[in-house]
Amino acid sequence: MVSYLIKRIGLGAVIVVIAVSMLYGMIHMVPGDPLSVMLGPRATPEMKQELNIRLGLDKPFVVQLFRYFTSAMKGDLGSDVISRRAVTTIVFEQLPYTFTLILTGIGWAVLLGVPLGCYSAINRNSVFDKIAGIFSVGTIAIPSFVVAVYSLLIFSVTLGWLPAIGAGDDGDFISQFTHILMPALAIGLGWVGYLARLVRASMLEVLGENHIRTMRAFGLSDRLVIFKYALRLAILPTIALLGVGIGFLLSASVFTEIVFARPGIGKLIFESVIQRNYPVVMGCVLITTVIFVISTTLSDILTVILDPRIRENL
Amino acid sequence: MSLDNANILEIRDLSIDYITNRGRLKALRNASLSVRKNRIVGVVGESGCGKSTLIFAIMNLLAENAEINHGTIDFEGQDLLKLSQNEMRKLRGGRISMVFQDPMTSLNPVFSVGEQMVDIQHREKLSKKEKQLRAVNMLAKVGIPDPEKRLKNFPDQFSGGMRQRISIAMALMAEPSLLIADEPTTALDATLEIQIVNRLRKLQADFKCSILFVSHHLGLIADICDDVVVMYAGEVVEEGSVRDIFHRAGHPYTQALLECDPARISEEVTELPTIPGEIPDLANLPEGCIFRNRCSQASEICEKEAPHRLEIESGHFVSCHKHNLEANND
Amino acid sequence: MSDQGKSKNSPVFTRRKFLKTSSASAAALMAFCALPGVSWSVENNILKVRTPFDIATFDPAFGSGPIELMVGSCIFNNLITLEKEKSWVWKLEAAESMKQLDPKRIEFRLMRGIMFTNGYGEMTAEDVKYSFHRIIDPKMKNPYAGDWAMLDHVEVKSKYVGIIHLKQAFAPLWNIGLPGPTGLIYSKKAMETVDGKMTVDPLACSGPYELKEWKPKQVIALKKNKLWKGDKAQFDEIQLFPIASDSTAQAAFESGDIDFTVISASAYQSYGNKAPKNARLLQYDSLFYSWLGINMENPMLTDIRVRKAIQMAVDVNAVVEAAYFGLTKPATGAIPPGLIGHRGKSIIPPEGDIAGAKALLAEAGYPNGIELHLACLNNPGVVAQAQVIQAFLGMAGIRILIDQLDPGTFWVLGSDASLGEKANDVQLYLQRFSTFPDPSFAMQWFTSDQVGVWNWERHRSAEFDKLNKQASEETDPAKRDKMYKRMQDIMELSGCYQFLAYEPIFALCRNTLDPQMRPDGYPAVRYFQKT
Amino acid sequence: MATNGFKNYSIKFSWLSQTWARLKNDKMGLLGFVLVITVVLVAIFAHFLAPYDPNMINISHRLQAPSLVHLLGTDHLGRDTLSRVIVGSRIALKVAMISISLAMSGGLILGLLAGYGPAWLDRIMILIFDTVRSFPTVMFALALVTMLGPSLNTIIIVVVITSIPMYGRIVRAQTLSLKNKEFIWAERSTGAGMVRILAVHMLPNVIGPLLIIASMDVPVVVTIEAGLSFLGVGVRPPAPSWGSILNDGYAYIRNTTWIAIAGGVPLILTTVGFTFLGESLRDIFDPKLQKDI
Repeated sequence: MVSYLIKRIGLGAVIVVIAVSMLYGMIHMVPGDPLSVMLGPRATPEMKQELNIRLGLDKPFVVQLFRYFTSAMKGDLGSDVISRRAVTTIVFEQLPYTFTLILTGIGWAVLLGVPLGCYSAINRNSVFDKIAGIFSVGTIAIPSFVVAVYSLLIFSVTLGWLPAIGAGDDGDFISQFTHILMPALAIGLGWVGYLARLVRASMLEVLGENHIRTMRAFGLSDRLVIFKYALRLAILPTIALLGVGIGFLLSASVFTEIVFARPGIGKLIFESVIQRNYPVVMGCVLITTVIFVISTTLSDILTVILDPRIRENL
Repeated sequence: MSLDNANILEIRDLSIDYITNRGRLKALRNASLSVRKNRIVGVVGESGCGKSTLIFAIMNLLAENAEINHGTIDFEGQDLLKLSQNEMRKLRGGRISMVFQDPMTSLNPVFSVGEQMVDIQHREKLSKKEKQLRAVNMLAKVGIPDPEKRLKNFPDQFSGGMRQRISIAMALMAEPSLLIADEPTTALDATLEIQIVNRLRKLQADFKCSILFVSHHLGLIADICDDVVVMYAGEVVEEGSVRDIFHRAGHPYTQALLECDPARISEEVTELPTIPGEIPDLANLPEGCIFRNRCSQASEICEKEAPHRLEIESGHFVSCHKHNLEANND
Repeated sequence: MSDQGKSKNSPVFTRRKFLKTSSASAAALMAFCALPGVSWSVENNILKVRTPFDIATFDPAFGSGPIELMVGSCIFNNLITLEKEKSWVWKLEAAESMKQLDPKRIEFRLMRGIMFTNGYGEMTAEDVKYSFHRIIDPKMKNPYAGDWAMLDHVEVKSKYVGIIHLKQAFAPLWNIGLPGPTGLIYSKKAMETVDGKMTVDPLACSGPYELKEWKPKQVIALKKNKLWKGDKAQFDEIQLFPIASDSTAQAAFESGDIDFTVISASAYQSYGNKAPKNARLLQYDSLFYSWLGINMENPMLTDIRVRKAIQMAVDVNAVVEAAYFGLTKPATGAIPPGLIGHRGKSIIPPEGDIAGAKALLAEAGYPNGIELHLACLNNPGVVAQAQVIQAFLGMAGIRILIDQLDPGTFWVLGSDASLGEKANDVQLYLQRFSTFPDPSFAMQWFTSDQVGVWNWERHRSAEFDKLNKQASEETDPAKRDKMYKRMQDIMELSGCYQFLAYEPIFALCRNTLDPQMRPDGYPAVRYFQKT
Repeated sequence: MATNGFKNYSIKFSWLSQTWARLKNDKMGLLGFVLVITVVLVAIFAHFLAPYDPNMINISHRLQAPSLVHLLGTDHLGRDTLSRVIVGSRIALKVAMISISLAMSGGLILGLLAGYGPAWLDRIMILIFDTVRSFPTVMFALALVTMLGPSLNTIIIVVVITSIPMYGRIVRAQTLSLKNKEFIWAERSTGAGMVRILAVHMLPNVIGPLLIIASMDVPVVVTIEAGLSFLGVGVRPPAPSWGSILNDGYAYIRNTTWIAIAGGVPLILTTVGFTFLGESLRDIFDPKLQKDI
């Protein structure tokens, strides 16, 4: 088991290095520089040249990369081009908001999606299955920014139940909770349907297998047969996808964060890419890639732990 | 419908159809058989003859598109078909339990053997510890070495033979009065088959339960069973003690089957004998006797009328016009 | 034959049971949601204003300008500031008096008792000297150095009095330098502790407010500065919320999260003229001006007739109607109304002349039209204008491919420094600049030395350059006016510019507020009043 | 002697009519089939069906609610929303069909190789999958759009490259779990080459779940396109892609909600169609799920 872990972490490290190097190369291909975007007409060519030197962009590509990683090892990810704030503080300031948003979003999607999938599978082709089917597939199709803007209009503008913008005051759980409800709905809605369909598909497959029939032949209650013996097997492919989902949502949260004016890493990536704020972009991608690797590794490890067929012969 | 106190199970005129998009398949027609206490009854027939449908009907584990037209299944004084889901569930794994054919897929791969064996004892009012102890004893009885340690292992860590022994242990743990074995050894190699069969016979003797042993392996039936039921294309064509069937087979199909059994062929042959023709389409059945098109002794009456069940000697029933004629002539 | 019926062996959860459980949980959710109507308005004296993006630094001289200046003018002071009347006259802020001794010398006298927070003492002429010299100090490499290019030195006469010496007369100083982002006065002592590089900690505030807290991307909170002696701060606290999306800002206003926000033209129009309850819809003129740039050095556009055809084909009325719902008139030049040099009328009529354009194109050797690329920023308003232009040019046979670009790519489109000779690939583009209330600021980007920097039209005109230099030194407004008008004629006649619109600013505002805007179209939050 | 009961009853149904027979009695599959066919037909005959030219600007008639003249109202430039949605279906289908088939086949090949190939190959594949997926789509889209121009092909490339890892990972997981199943060992014991095993044996088992994922990917693909338009790097205006309509709908939501609805509803219908058709086709072709005797 431990060797498996080490291999995965090693693989993760390589992934991070490659992703960041790819990004470094890509940044140079994309035209534009932070000064032109921030200062517009005020940015003179001399200043751009001075900035390039300051950021070391004039050095050969490999040297830049090597220097970036050595300083990254020491925890120094450079500083924001304009505000000169350390990238690590900028990124870790915004990260918790996106993290709580994603976990709440995926959280309620799992709580609703998985049982929905199970009931649909159990009552296959029943009216419930058909309605749940159309609902879940329909919600997959709606882009998160459309859900976000409509919930904004309904819940905060017309009904006035929920605050419209921001992430709430620190330390005040109620305020943070009311501020995360709609964004979590927007980000999670698509996932409810997605998880429901996946769980239904794999549940149907598992329910058809012989060992389920064996358990029924021993008179076990339906609840035990379905929610213990069938679900434990059927949930495995979903867990693998959840790991990926968290990684995907890191950048997909940009839409929700823009519409609800929430702080977050998704919007930070988008804005720093637009402003060509290279150090911040690099910092964001480095850290989101690390998180992505951690979440996929965790979900793989979880699948291995939960699936003795693989765990035992590791 | 009084139950002869000697019989633990009596099936009378059981007919079951499967609704498929090719029409209604009459998988089982007026099947009748009985299982006496403390005896092993073999059910033999080619694949597709309806033996699985029969046993799954007893356990009420039929596929969704199955429809029971008529018939009764009397088990210890109750007609199983009249029971509600819950009442039937109480019996399953308690009074009747089952061993399945393919050991590789009949146990849940992601739960340890111990956990599954504890869960199936959901009727016992015992603590988890005691249930584990019973499981360990049972595993020892079926010949699993070092059962305490193996309890924590998972199905994939056992060989096919071992898994079948575990299934048998699970089935017998609740000391059922009827054990249904659906071709338990078909998936195993010959040497293992013998060990499992002997183990099963010894356990039957210990537990005094009756066994309904389904197989298409005549030699095995001859070794282990007390009585035999022969099925063909959804009908019970002959029923009787092992000696009746293997020495005085009354039905042409049984005779043909016995001739094809390689174990019983004495002189050398280059080609193994087979029964000519094919099983008729269960979706549109021919009139008269079902075996007519492949029966060497068929006559006009066979084409017009289906034979009905006749007791040619005590406990030996045959469904064939040949006997009806003789009965009329005597 | 008793029919046993379908022996359904798969366990069916009765729908009744499922509906019972799900309806129970739904009811619980609804109950939870019905919190008391959550909406804040301008109560407990907090002013909440939206800004389109977050600040990057508290030093406007090194920031992106508008947002930093909005915050800077609250926590620091300029000598003078600009007030919207006919054409942006200046008024005193930190200065008690300002005198133009002669074209090259301006004497200022500070108000007494302006204190810097955190114990950095009273503001003196020495601080003013340090703050202005800092801008032109080569070591600081300040992007806004141009605003003070004419500064020679600041002479400190006494504790509160000093004289600004200029290399030569420079009228725009009163409209650009002194009231602008580079005219803020910092505490010399404080700035020297960070050798002039102040970013996220303002160190010493002197304005009516001081920094309470900055939560990046969330809020910039300013609180009343007790040490401030000048005109009383209207609010206990000012909170600035960076909200990128207009729809969100509108929703935030309507749900009570903010009290003032600039909104888009389409949002303004969506209200008809019925403002939401206890709020007002406002429209301001700003100093934004937009135009269609045509790169004359691009191989396809070297022929003046082709460029003229493009100018003539654009129906500016339709473009303005599309973008601003008829709430403003077409532009007649690069200098907005109310400023010296504003042209009353453009040479080519705004409604355009499709037939004339087609004829010119045929004459130039393109009887069946040509295909050109039109580059523009990717925000909805600009893309809408681009598509209207595309439609009209299409009618004249000029097939347009629209390249909507993100800001990063767009802002270096014609920059030789960034793209080398690829910078000449740009053909048509939609550009929008803002200016200070002095035409020299607007005109500087169209001179020959700006070619390949910000003059993406690559239009060189010796007469234009000469006029531009003279006009900024000329002090007589009438003469300046004539020169700037002539300069805009040169631009239009070159075929490189088709002026589109002077962009109005729309806003949503609580009834309890009397807002004040700055020339660059951003709210002067310091001077907001309560009605 | 042959009477009716004994003729050889091998089913003469051709493969297609048998599938149609099955599909008919699966109501959801039928619903999916009808929806998909409608979308495909609308896309093919878009230019005949569209009442107006989708890009014809008419400023004076803009932001109108649905009326008899404009069934779905008009957008912020006065263009007929219904025509834009109809012509938009061409773009949506083109993006969906091409990018999904490319992504699926790419994912299939890489996934099979990763699952079945040697350990080092598997690790490289995982490397590629995770690296691409961990990349912020925004940055990737921006780089490609700036290099290759904002055309539909660029969008397709962005979608394909960001979707391949998902398919690859699913196929890999499926292959890994099937790898040590007996029927594969049996095939290997007969000395069958890797290609034969993958193509003949692994593929049918893998194609089932893939069909479902692919059909559920249709909305994801169009949403990515919508997302790119929302971030301003979408298709070249004035192309009436559903993504850009949704984006306009969002920008002008306060003026009229009809544009957003007109952009969203066809997307939902197409998704429901593809998903249910995909699922019922999977049930028909997947041997394991057939419920015969």
